[in-house]
Amino acid sequence: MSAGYTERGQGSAAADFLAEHAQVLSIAAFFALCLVFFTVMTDVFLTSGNILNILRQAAPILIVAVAMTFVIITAGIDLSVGSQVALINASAALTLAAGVPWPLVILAMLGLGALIGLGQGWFIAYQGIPAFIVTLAGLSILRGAALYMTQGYSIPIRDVPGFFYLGRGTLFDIPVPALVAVGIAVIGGVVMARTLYGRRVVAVGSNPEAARRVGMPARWTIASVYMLTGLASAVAGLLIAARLGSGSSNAAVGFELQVIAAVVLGGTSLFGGRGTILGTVLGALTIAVIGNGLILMHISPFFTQIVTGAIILIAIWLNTRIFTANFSLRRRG
Amino acid sequence: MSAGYTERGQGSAAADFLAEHAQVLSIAAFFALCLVFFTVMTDVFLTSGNILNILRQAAPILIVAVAMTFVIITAGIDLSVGSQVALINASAALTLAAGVPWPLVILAMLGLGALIGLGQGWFIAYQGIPAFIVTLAGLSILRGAALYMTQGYSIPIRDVPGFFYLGRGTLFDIPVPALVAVGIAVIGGVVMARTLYGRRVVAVGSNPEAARRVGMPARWTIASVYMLTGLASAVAGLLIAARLGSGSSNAAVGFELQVIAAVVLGGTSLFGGRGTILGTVLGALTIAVIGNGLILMHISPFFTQIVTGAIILIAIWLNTRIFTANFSLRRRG
Amino acid sequence: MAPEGSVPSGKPAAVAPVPRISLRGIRKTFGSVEALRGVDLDIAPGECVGLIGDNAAGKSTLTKIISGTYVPDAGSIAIDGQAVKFASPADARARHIEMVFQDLSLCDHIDVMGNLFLGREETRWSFLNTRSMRVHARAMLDDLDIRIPRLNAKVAQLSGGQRQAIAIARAASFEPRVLIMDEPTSALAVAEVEAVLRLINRVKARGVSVILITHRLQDLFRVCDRIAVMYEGTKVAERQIGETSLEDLVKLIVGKGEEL
Amino acid sequence: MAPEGSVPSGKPAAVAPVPRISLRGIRKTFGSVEALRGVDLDIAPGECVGLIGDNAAGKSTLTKIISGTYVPDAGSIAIDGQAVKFASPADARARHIEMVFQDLSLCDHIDVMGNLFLGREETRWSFLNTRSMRVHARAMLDDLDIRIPRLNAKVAQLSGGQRQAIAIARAASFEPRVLIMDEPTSALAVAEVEAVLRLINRVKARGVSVILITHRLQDLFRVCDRIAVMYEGTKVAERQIGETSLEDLVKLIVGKGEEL
Amino acid sequence: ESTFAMVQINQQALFFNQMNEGASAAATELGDELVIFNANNDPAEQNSAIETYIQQGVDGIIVVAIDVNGIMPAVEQAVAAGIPVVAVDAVLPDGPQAAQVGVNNGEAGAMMGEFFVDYVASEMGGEAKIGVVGALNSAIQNLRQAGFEEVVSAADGITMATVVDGQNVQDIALTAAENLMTANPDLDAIYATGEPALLGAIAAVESQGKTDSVKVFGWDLTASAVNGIDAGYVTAVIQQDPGEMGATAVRILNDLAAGGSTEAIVSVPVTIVTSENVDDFRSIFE
Ligand SMILES: Nc1ncnc2c1ncn2[C@@H]1O[C@H](COP(=O)(O)OP(=O)(O)OP(=O)(O)O)[C@@H](O)[C@H]1O
Ligand SMILES: Nc1ncnc2c1ncn2[C@@H]1O[C@H](COP(=O)(O)OP(=O)(O)OP(=O)(O)O)[C@@H](O)[C@H]1O
Ligand SMILES: [Mg+2]
Ligand SMILES: [Mg+2]
Repeated sequence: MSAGYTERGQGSAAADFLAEHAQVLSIAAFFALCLVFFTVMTDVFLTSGNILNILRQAAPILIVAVAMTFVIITAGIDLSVGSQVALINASAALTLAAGVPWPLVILAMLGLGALIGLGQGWFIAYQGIPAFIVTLAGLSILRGAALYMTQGYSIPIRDVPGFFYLGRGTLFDIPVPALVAVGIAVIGGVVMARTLYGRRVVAVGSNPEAARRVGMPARWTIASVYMLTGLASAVAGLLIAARLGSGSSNAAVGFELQVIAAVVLGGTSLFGGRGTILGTVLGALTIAVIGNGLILMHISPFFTQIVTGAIILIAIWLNTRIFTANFSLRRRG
Repeated sequence: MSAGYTERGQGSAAADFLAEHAQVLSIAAFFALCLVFFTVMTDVFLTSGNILNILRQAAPILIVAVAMTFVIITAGIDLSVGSQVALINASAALTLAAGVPWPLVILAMLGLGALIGLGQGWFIAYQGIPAFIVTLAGLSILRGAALYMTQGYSIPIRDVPGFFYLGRGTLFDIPVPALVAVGIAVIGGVVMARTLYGRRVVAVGSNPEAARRVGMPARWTIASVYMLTGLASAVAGLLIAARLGSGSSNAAVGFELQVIAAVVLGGTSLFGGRGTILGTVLGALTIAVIGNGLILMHISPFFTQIVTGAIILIAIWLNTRIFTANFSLRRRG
Repeated sequence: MAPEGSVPSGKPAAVAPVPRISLRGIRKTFGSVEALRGVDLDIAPGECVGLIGDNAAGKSTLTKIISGTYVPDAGSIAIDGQAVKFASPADARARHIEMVFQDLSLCDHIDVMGNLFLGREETRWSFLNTRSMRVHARAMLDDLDIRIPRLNAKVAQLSGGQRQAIAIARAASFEPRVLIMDEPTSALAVAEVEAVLRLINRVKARGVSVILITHRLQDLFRVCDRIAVMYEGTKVAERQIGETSLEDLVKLIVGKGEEL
Repeated sequence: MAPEGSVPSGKPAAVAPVPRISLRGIRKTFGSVEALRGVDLDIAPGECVGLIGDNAAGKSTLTKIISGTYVPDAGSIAIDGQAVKFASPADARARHIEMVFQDLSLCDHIDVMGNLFLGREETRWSFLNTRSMRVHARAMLDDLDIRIPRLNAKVAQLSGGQRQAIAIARAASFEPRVLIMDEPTSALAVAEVEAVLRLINRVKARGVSVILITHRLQDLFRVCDRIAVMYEGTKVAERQIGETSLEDLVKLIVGKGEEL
Repeated sequence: ESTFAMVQINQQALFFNQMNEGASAAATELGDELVIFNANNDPAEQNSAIETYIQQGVDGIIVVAIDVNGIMPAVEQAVAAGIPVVAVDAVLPDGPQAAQVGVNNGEAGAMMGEFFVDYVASEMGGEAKIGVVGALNSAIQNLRQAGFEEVVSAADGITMATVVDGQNVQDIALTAAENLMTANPDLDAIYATGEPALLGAIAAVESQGKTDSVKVFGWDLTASAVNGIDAGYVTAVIQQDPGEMGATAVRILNDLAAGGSTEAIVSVPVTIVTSENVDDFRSIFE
């Protein structure tokens, strides 16, 4: 009736792999599905011109989403990124219009972005105020500041080819924004998965008290991720300014929800501790591809919102069914 | 050197009270501060007319925020409430314009709201898809549906005095929307604190696996809270339609963030398990009072956003300093 | 317990003819880990079975299957001779199977009283009947000799032993027919351990079947009728309590004992 | 240990002249609960002090204060005779005080290896040096006789004993000068408990001061030099291991022993 | 000496800000105080603000409505409280408001449609494919779109490509316009129904390198639209005079406060700005 003393077998490593990477696999599968679908349904979709277009368009969201992944893995959130983009966008246009050389403007804007992020991070990490509240206040304050600075005007940027190159130029036929985005995503992925800093971010998100107890600089880690979103928002704001050739407080309205959607779609948990940059990249690209594909398919604009929402929901649903057949009630935010 | 076998003293019950209710006390103190400030700064603020106005204006947010408190306590989120309000708002106007009697319209809209909420709840609870994704898709789909139904125009509601009474009438000199909101808040508070259902909501939010293990209907509880936000959004949509006398897909833009802000400001944790309806009510009223007070103070519109954000941030900051002097790194979402 | 079975088995003492719970061929795999590789187990009414084994042997997984927390990949469960399938813990609870989980499964944001009655709230027209629960809660805790001054303290603030006592009180208080305890005394001090052992003997006398997982082997001899030993996801031995000793059990656990 | 102090005290055996750690009048209040009501304690280098007491006596709170997790409301801490103030666990860690927490404090989303090195990651130009950590991780676990097949499994999926072993291995491996263990063996099986006791004796021999909290009183006699008994937030007794017995300790815990 | 309140839609478009400026300047000139409320696109906020101003007893209210029907209860309430209301831009349904100031968006859209049809006939060989960058959440812009489409779709030789939704946010409009051009490689022209849409469309034409092949038509000048006109790929832009609208509304309220009267409809004309008359407007954007 009872077995002897035998050791367990090795078990299938594939099962472990599947279980551990279910989220990324699922969004990757869905992304592939979208690609196939739009390729079949439209002739333009799979032209290099269109693909490069999508990459350029997705760049700002992608860049901020990479930083947002760090924030969300610490179980935080940054609702202010759209407003930060608008503020940087407006400030860049104003300083350029004032004749400041563009490399200096870029440096100044990156510094400003980091500073704003760090300020919010200070309230969150060192003062213990919920990230949601701090960044919601930031959303309001920063957009207001952009509005005040521009007085509602859209500020033209004229004759700064070096700066425009950032948003419109190409290198080896690839749009510069896309290159910037890919670079940032790669760095983000490596930092998250392979460095001490990435480990700290995950630890703080997984069990903040444990991270503190083992002597990690938990507060500084939390504050720093908001600096990252600040920096990323600055980059995105500069790219958008260079692309539009103007700066305005109206830029990037609703951007925060798009960015967070990309991150969550990529399998990062809003409860912290779990997430990958690869997933985020796929999430951001998926959203961009759907937006592009629906226009290529000449869907009536009255339907685009409905269809976009429905596609995302159905896709995630199918993926959940396939990849996590018997899910438990654990939180999966 | 060592003491004898003595029992611990009773300890101060006040300390426990303070620690347990720090969040509500803190927002209550801040709310009081706002009242005093605006009363001193403007002569109109403390007139009964203005107070009743604030109550009427705050009613939709308050109603949805009460339901949202349930959702957030289960560690969920409902981003689709604004779109639900818009959809109900538009549907109500269209059906009323088509001549359907208003009591029937109200019933139908409440049913529609509950159904939409339950649909989203099904995906979240029974299919295990993150609430953020489901309701983000809902946000897009439902607003799109409203847009499609109205084709972007606003639909007037004419000559339905019974219906208008809902949004504009008064009972014992108190605006009907305010009465409805107070009623819903009281019911919500009692249900949360005193009933089996409320206990289940807290348990599911605090430790979903434990709730499941003790045999609670965890999934149904999760699904049901989204039905509550659906119902509450329907009520809010009807009140807005009755107040404005029209329905439009533009109704309640950005509503979800306002509602969630009210809930979080009231001390409910985005990580679930902790929150009170009283806090939510105070949070919603605080936001409404700040909005009203700033208008009365004739703040330049270029500054309102900045000032609103700054007030909220500084207030929460001061409260954190006063009420939770030595906070730990525990999550406080 | 003397043998009362109809068919005399080869074993020195047989279990009652219709076991309260009977497991056959239970298997469970998590990813690449075969947590259980086919386990059979019978427990008679009023019997206490000690379940022991090395760490990660699969003890918790087995008992979680009995309590409906996990659904087995293969194998069958019968209760009082009747085959059952548990899709959720609620199903097992409906058959009066209660369990103290190793991780306690308390809700940190709910107070002591709420946790004691979690899933078994007393209500009047679906309102929580706080007054009557408070009276009963005191009685439940006093049974376990544990000092918890404030019934409305949140359990997150309690000490490890206090938390464990709450989980035990919860499982034992609602007339279980099967009581599963997964290392219930690991965080308890001496007097509290004694109280738990007394409690087990008390419920046994009422006919409750008890499964006790513990690494404190000496406790087994105070309450158990039979010991089942697990090793790497299988049951490797079963002993009547009278015919074994502490040293014997230690050998069985580490895999140096003779096989059944 | 023979007395070597300068001033002969009234006690049978005195501690070393400069204790590794010396606590005086430690108090800590949480809301209405006075968790600690003035506790004094000295620990010599290479000494193992057993800290016992009823549930909720304040053992965990006291050790958390030593490890910098809580800041005491009153009282002083001296290390090697030098007064210190710990504002955070990082401060205590900088002085090589390591602790195994009762709740383990693992990060569920990080794998076994990551948890073993949490806060002590090996890096090369701030990149994680996974290869070298893997080698060391195996060695750390083998010390504890625990079977953990996959070093890259997430700790959330491990059994209770496996998790505890990881927490122990983590605290013991980074050359502590003071090692605090809060019920480290509660979830461990027999062989693993032996391994932990061996480990304690090993680090003691290297001069590490150990504080061991446990409810398994028999283990104390295997590793401890001295026992401190806590009751309701105070230290009520201290005994050299040679002059006490299990029965004596039980009486001291429940408050029926003679006072020191 | 009177206090007037202006309830604005948002401040993210230059159009509204110029209206605010015009109104403020007129108020200063007349010695009145003007307070402005920004509803940030939320119709219910507009009603709340009007109700609050009624409590405060201002002497007149200017509304730029988001929801033209939904604003009416608040307008009625204000008039019942003895406060005159002037509507600007968005056309309110019949009601007690004292005056309607502004542009008839539907008609102006149709005017642009006729201009476009003529332009196609004269400059594009009678055949053209045109796409629209709209803002479906703006009723005003929907009217501009409808007026334009009505004229254009009736004309021969003109194909309507897709309508894309820029949601009144310029970077979203930019992405939408780029995709519009990708989807229709043979596109000849774009009609943008508002300022963010036009900004997005211009940037898209530039970024896609289609400044030679795609002509842009739209609403509301900005600096980049002026550039585009100079460069030739922006053909025509309807320029309203928002400052004048705001100022007119204030003047009407001032008259009413002094016991005067007003006409029910005060229209402020629009201009179609092309390379010929762009110099008249250049100064605004320097
Ligand atoms: N963070 C906290 N907040 C509030 N009360 C606390 C907190 N930590 C401990 N306490 C209280 O302090 C007292 C002592 O707790 P402690 O955890 O130190 O006990 P212990 O001796 O370790 O008990 P056990 O043997 O059960 O682990 C308990 O009454 C507990 O409720
Ligand atoms: N949810 C899960 N996911 C993945 N693996 C699991 C899960 N639960 C248990 N396991 C694995 O199954 C094996 C048996 O675990 P189980 O908890 O049943 O051991 P146990 O006998 O209770 O050990 P302990 O005495 O340490 O509590 C372990 O290897 C563990 O890693
Ligand atoms: Mg176990
Ligand atoms: Mg303890």
